[in-house]
Amino acid sequence: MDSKTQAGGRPRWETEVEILPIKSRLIDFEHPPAGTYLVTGRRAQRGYRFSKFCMSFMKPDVRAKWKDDAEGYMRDFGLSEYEKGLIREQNWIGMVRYGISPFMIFKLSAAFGVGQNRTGAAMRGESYEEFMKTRNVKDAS
Amino acid sequence: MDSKTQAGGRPRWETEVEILPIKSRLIDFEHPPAGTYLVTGRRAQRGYRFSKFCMSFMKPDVRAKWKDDAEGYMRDFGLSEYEKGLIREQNWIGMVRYGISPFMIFKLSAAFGVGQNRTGAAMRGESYEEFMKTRNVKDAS
Amino acid sequence: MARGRIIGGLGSPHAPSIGVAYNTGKHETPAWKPLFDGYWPMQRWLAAKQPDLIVIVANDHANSFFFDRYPTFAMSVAAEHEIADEGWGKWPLPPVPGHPDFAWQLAHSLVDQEFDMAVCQEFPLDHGCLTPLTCFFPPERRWSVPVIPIIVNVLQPPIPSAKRCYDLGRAIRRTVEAWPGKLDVVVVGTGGLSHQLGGERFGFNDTKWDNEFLDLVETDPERLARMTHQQFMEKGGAESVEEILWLVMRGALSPKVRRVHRNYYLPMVTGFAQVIFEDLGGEAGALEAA
Amino acid sequence: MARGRIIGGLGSPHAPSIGVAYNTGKHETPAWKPLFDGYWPMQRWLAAKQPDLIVIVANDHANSFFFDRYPTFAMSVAAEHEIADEGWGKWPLPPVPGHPDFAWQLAHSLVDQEFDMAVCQEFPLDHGCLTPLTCFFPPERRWSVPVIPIIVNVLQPPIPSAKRCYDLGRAIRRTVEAWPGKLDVVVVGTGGLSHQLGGERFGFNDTKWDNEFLDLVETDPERLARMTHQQFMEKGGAESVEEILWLVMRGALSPKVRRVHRNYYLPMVTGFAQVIFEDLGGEAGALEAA
Ligand SMILES: [Fe+3]
Ligand SMILES: [Fe+3]
Repeated sequence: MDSKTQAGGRPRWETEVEILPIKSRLIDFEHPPAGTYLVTGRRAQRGYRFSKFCMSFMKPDVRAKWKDDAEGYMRDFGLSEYEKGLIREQNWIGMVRYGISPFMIFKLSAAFGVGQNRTGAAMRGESYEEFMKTRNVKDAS
Repeated sequence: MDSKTQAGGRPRWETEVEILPIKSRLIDFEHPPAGTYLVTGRRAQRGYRFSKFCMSFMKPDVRAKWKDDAEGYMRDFGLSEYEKGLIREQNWIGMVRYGISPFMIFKLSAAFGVGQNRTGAAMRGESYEEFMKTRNVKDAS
Repeated sequence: MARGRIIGGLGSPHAPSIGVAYNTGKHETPAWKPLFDGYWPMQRWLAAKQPDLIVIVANDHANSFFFDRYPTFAMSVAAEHEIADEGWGKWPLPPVPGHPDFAWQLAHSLVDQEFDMAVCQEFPLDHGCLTPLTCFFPPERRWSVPVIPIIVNVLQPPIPSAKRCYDLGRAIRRTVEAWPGKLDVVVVGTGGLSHQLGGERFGFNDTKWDNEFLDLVETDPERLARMTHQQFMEKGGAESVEEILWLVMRGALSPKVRRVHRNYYLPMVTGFAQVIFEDLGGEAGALEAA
Repeated sequence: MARGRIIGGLGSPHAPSIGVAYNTGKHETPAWKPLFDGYWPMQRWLAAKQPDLIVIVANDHANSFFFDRYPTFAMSVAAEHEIADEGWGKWPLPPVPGHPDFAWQLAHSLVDQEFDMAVCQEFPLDHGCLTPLTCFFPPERRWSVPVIPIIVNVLQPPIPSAKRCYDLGRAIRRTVEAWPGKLDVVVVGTGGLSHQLGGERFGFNDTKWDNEFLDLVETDPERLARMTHQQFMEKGGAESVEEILWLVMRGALSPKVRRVHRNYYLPMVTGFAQVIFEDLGGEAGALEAA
């Protein structure tokens, strides 16, 4: 069991706050704000290929290919099993913790027909309806 | 006759030193070194599409297309008549004055099978043999 | 002799939903009216002032750049800006004119002043610029003013400091004031106030802090310029770091400004604010002589 | 406790012809021998010093970037660098390892120190980096040392000042010295001395100035850092502006250095020079505390 995995073989970043070993006078990487995952350093490195995958959805032919054969597209892109799992489960918070910027995630969730606020509610572990109760106005986002 | 053309309808930059209206503490744009044409400002703007054309020669399929039908490729790229003329005449110094970086020109001259030093000799208005007489060693460049 | 001057600064959100709401005629619906009522004074102000140039400060949203090559500061010197396709078709807008002569001078002046800009000769605009520009002009006045976009990385750290952004604004002012000829310039800072779009803290807002920010950006921007990103994130959520874009605008203005407009609206996940600051003159310091 | 330190700086040309000559076994021909005799001491020095990291400063040659988006400073944080296809097939070299942990720290430290880097997560190397690296290592030692490439715009003005490049070197030194752990770093400045590749002045050289430059970069780099691009161009030809890349290397070194190698050769159109400077210690100034 290496330092990146925990009991059950799941990666630690799924359940623990991952501390990036970066020193900066602008960001205190030892004390990230709760529920916040900056995409930089090792996390950005880990998520790079997945981010590139998300970017590809800006191209109409990729969106068509995705509709046609999602599994085939993921395989051809060379995603890892772990990455494919995140996508199959629409595990948005898992993607955040893995190292994907929300701006990338929204390109992918759109391909599932899931809007930004629904994606965000799921990241919070709430239903969309629960989340919407906490908002001031429903129709302007 | 507008300010950019001279008698005979030729653009002024062909024969006059074009002064770029840029103020900088690093470069005296009013007094460019003789025989030197910095690619920036209006000159860079003018040469942008042509530069993009030169860049395209990095792709093998473009080089193949070029061998096959140079005129067709220039037309499809949307080059102006003036630009096509520079290329047909292999007018390297004309390209420099027009606004093309030597690093771009060498990508194009390579497609004509003309090496860097031959291209440069032509820019100087010399034959390759004349130019080589001024060099220390012939076989290392 | 006429020369360049900064006549004012505008602040605006840049969420794509806003541009879409305006493009699709939803701006009079109850949900959107409180926001768009904040744009009409800006449309009138721009129509009255008739600036010669808008310098608009926005961030990329992984549409113009990808992390293979992510610049800290970028700017466009293009003569014309295409409308970007962000993945769901282009907005129905004509290309946006640039101002290449001033833009190349600005690029040179900024690099001379030790700002390491990425200089862009071809630069389609995404909603970061298009949402504010769309709302600043009724359809028939698009595009009556040329635009120079400046892009600041707020997506992937390392992100430039608030101070660095403020100083970039000051450097822009010096360049405008050194321009030989009439050039009335409006600088636009864009972006939402409190918001967070990723993680369990998605949807975080703080209206009190948002209003404090609006006070400070008007009266004490140097205090904001001393803040760390950590502080911005803690107070306003991870994506509120983009408030540093407003500091570029504020840095370009006179030490004191006349605020002639301010609006705030928080419908859903992002604090939306609009301001108009009129410039009261005063130098940012002469450009070092050539 | 072990910590990072700069152990030395190397200077080398980066003309593609040199890399090709070595790759094709021409390094013993009479035309090339005087140049390659300058590389063998560098190979021995690197083999003896066994650095943990090479930071190599080069410029793009319109292979990695185009003028649609041209950065002033860029750096790679990639774990591995592919060999770029510059339009005539890839050089027969394995991918070059990076040092992502230090590179990300360097990116953060440089942006904290107000260097507005473009940060690159995917960055194939062209001859600007590959020519020196190829000549620094015999085939069997490629690649025994990880590499962080730093790219400086010298192709299309605005170009950063000589001073700015020198200061970038100093900022790199501060970051290395703040690194908690053993990290022996060699910084490489690349590029030709006098040369001009465009215009009627193609082929311009000045051997006397080239040798003066080599004196100054060793003993009085701050004098070079005060030079304008205009002065570089007039003295050494338009493309000699790339001597500012050597100033990044020199800025990373101690105020005084021990020169253990220097070679100069002008076969055709570019002044080729190689140097080894050993660091004599001394701080560039501590990094501001977090
Ligand atoms: Fe934004
Ligand atoms: Fe070079």
